[in-house]
Amino acid sequence: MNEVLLSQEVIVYLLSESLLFGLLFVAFIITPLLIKRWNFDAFTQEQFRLENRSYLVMSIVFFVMALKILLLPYFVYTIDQLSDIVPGAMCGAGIIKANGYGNPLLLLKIIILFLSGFWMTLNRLDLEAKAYPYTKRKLWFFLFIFMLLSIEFALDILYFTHIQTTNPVTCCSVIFGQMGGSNALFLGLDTPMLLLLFYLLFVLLVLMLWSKNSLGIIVTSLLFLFVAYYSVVYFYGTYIYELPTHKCPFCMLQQEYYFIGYLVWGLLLVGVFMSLDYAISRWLWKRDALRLRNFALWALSLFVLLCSLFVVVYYSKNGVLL
Amino acid sequence: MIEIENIHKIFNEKSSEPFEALKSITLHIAKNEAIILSGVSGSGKSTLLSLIASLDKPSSGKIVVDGELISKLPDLHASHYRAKSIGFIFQHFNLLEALSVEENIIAPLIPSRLDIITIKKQAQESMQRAGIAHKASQTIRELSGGEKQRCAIARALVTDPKLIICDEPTANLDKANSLKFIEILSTLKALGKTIIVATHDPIFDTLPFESRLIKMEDGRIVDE
Amino acid sequence: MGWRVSRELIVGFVFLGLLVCGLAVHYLLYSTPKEQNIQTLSRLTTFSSPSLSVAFYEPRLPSGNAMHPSYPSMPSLNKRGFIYAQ
Amino acid sequence: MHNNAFFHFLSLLLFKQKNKHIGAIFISVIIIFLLSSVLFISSSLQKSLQATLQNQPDFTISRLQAGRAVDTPTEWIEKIVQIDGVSAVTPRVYGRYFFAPNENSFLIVGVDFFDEQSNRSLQELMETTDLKSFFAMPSMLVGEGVQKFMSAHYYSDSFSFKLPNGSFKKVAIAQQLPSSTNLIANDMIVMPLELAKEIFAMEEESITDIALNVPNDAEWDTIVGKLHLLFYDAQVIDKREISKAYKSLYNYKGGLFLILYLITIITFMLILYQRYSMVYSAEKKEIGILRAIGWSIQDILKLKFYETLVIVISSFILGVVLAYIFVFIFDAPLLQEIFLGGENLANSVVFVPTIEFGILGSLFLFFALPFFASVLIPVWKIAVTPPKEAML
Repeated sequence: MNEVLLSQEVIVYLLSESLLFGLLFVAFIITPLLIKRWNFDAFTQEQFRLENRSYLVMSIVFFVMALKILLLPYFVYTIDQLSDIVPGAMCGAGIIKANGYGNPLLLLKIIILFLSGFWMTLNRLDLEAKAYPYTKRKLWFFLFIFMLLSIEFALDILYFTHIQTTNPVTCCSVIFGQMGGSNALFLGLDTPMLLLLFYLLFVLLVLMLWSKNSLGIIVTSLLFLFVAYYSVVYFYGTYIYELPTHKCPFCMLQQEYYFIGYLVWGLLLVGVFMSLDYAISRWLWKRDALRLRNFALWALSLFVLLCSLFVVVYYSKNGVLL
Repeated sequence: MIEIENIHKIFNEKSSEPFEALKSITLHIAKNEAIILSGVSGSGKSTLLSLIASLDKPSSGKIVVDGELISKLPDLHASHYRAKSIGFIFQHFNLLEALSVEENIIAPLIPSRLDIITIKKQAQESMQRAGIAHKASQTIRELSGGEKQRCAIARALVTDPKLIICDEPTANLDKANSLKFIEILSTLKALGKTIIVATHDPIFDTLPFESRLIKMEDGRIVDE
Repeated sequence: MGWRVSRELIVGFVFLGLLVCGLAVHYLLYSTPKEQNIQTLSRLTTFSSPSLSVAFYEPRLPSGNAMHPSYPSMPSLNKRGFIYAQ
Repeated sequence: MHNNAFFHFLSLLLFKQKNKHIGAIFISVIIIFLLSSVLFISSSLQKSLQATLQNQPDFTISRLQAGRAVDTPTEWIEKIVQIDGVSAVTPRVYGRYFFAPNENSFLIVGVDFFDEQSNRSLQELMETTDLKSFFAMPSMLVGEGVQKFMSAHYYSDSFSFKLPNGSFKKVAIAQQLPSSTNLIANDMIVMPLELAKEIFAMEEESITDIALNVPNDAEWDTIVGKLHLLFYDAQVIDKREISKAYKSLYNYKGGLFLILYLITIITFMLILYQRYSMVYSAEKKEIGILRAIGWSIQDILKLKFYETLVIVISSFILGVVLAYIFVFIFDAPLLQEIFLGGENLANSVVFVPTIEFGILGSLFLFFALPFFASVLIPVWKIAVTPPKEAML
C-alpha cells in the first residue's frame, strides 16, 4: 500500500470526504423525485412529504458546506504535511504538482464552495418567500453542484492514490521562481505595475461595493482575486518570508510563519465570495443584503491592510525594501 | 376576521378506507366574537381547530385570517402566523414537563429573536394575568391540574395573540377550576380577543359573555 | 429562576475552560525541562537511536530463537518489528 | 446579542434532559481518549527523537565490506579533514554487546571524554558521582533498563564483560543515567572510547564510524560526492535520512491505528444513529408542542444542531484533557508497552508533553464529522414533526 494513503491526515481527509459524499448521495437520490412531483398548489399528503424532504436536502447541503469550509484548509494542511514524505518537496507547492490532478482539484474545491454559498442564499430566499418560488431552480442547481462534487470526489481519490513517494517533485522555488526570465508575470507586468493594479482594483472594488453596481462588483472582484493572488505570491510573500527569492503561496501556511497563510488566503477568499454573493443576490434576486456587503468590505480591507503591513513592518525593522 | 370557505379534510387519502373528517365547512367569524363549537368527540371539532391554527392543512378549500390565506403557507410563514396570531390551549395542556413554568412560558418567544430581558418581562406580565406568577420557578410536574391550566393560558397569552383557540379546555379540570377558566375567558373577551372553544362540557351552555354556539356532527355544521 | 440553569451551562464551559487552561500551563511549564537530560545525553554520545525493542537503523541480528513456533517462515510473535516501517 | 434567548433555552433543554445524552457523551469521550492517547504518544516520541537529532552530526561515514558494516580505519579521518567545508570530524565507537544467557543486548557507546564539550555534558549528567573517581578506574554510565537487568543478575556495582578472546573485563557502574533519557538510553552503556574498543576487541587503528558536520546546507550533496570519490567502500548516512525514517516510523504506525479506528468509528456511528433515532422519537410530542407554539422547522434544526455541537465539543475537550493527563502526567501505563515493546529490555519512557494542533484538528474532524453525519437524519426526522403531534 502506498505510504501516502497511510498517513493520518490523508486517512482523516479521505474518510471525511467519503462520509460527506455519502450524505450528498442521499440528498441526490431524493432530488429527482422532488423535482418531478413538486407542486406547491397541491394539497396532497405527497406534497407535504416532499416539502419535508426538501428540508433534508437543505440540511445536508448546509452541513456539507459547513464542513467543506473546514476541509479546504485541512486539505491544504494535509498536502503540506505530505511534503515530509515525498522527496524534494519543501511545502505544499510541490505536492500539489505531484500529479496532474492536484491543481484542478484545488480550483474545483474553491469553485464548489462559492457555488454552494450561492445555493445557501437562494435557499434562504426560497424559504422566506410565500410559496417556495425557487424550489425547482434550487434543486436543479443542487444537481449541478452534486455533479461537480462527484468530480471533486473522484479527483480526491485519483490525486491521493497517484502521489509517488519514490519520484522526487519540484520545490516551490522552481515552480514560482523567476530565475532566468522563466515564470514571468502575466501580460509581461513588472512588480510596480502589479502593485499599482492591486491597489487600483481594490479601490475600484470598494467604490463598486459602495455604489452597489452588481455587474461591476462581479467583474472587479474576480479581477481582484486574480491580481491579489499574483501580488501575494510574487510580492507580499517575499516580505512574509523576509527573503526576496522566496516566492510561494504554500510555505506561509507552515508553522514557521505562524500559519499566517491561512489568514491571508482566508480573508481574500471570504472577501471575494461575500462581494460576489452580494452582487449576485442583488442582481438576480433583487435583494440588498447590506450585512453581506459590509462583511465583504471588512474582509477585503483587512486583507489589503495585512499584506501592506508586512511590507511596512519589514521596512521599519530593516530600513530597506527587499 | 376568519373566513372559512368550503373546507374538506380527508385522512388516509391513499388508503382503502379514507376518512372524511370535515365535509364542506363554511364559516365566518368576526373580530372579538366568541365561538363555542360543540359536538360529540369525532365530530370534527378538533380537526377544524387545528386547521384554523394552521397546525394541519386542509385537503381542499380556503381559510383566510385577517386577509391572509393560511390554508397553504410555507412552513416558515405558518410558524410565524402561529407564533404571532394564535394562542392555543390544548386539552392535555401540552406543557414541556421537564421545564419550569416560566421556561414554558418563554418558549413561544424564543424564535422571535427578542433579547432575554424583554422576553422575561413579557412572560412576567402574562403570568400575572393568568395568576400563576407565584409558581414561576416550579417544574410543571409539581403543579396541580388547575395550575397547569393557568400555565397553559399564560403561555397562550404571552405573544399577545388576536385569536385564542381552546380544545376541550375543561376536560381535565374540576368544577371550580372550570368556572375560573370561564372567568379568564370573559376578561379576554373584554380585551377584544377572538375566542374559539371546542367543547362538549355543558358548563359552556351558560356563559357570562355573549357567544355563538355552533353544533357539529359527523364533520358538518348542523346547527347555528 | 430561569437563569439558574443557564448558569449551569456557563459553569460547564468554565470548567472545560479551566481544564484547557490547566493543560496549557502544564504544557508550558513541563515540556522543556523534561527534554533537557535527553538533549545533554545525545550531545554527549552524538548518537540517536530510539531504545525500542527493535534497534531501528542498525542491522537486526538473525538469532535462532526468534522463530514462530508453528510457522518457521513467519516473523516471530514477540518481535514487534512488523509495526515499524522498514 | 440577538440569540441570547435562544442559547438560554438551549441550555435549559440540554441540562434538564442530560440523561438522554450521557450515553453518547460517554462513548465519545472513550473514543477520543484512546485515539488522542495514541496520537499524543506517537507525536511526543517523534518530537523527542527529532530533537535529539539536532545534536547529531550531519553525516556518518563507515566502511562496507560485502554489504556489511566493518570497522573503519582511523586514517580516513585525516583524509576527510582535508575536504573544504567539513568540520567537527570525530571518530565514534559503538556496538551491541550480547549478554549470552538471555539473548539480551546492550548498546555500548564509547565517548572521547578528553573533548571539552563532552566533558561538560558528562558533568551535567553526573550530579552525584564525582568525575575523578569515574576516571580513576574503568567505569561506565548505564541506562535504566541496563541497570535493572544487571542488578537482577547480581551485578550491583560492577559488571564483567566477556571479551572475544575469552577473558573478562570488570567495569564499575558509576551511575545510572536519568530515567528521563530512557527513550534513547534505556539499553545504553556510556564508557570511555578506549574501554569500548577494548571490550569489542577492536584494533588500535580502527573505529566504528566517523561523524562529520557540513555547516553549509548547499554543500551537502557535493561533499557526499567527494566522500564517495575518496573511499569506494564507504557508506554515508545522511541526517535527513534518519529524520525521515523517524517520521515515517510513527506516522505509519498512527496510520495503522487509524485503520483500526475506522472500524470503531463505523460502529460508533451506528450506535449514535440508533441512539438518537430513539431519543428523538421519544421527543416527538415535545417537538410537536414547540412547533405548535410557533417554532419553524429551521428553528428546530438550529436547536438540534447546537445541541449536538455542545455535546461534540464538550466530549472532545474532556477526552483530550483526560488523554493528556494519562499520557503526560502518568506516562501512559499499559499503552506505552505497545509503542516500545519489551523484547530486549523492559523500558519505561517519560513522555515530553507535545501538542500538535494539526493532530488535534485531524482528531476533531475524525470524530465530529461522523458524529454529525450520523445524527443528521434523525435530527431532520424530528425537525419535520408536524405540529399536529401536539394535539394527539
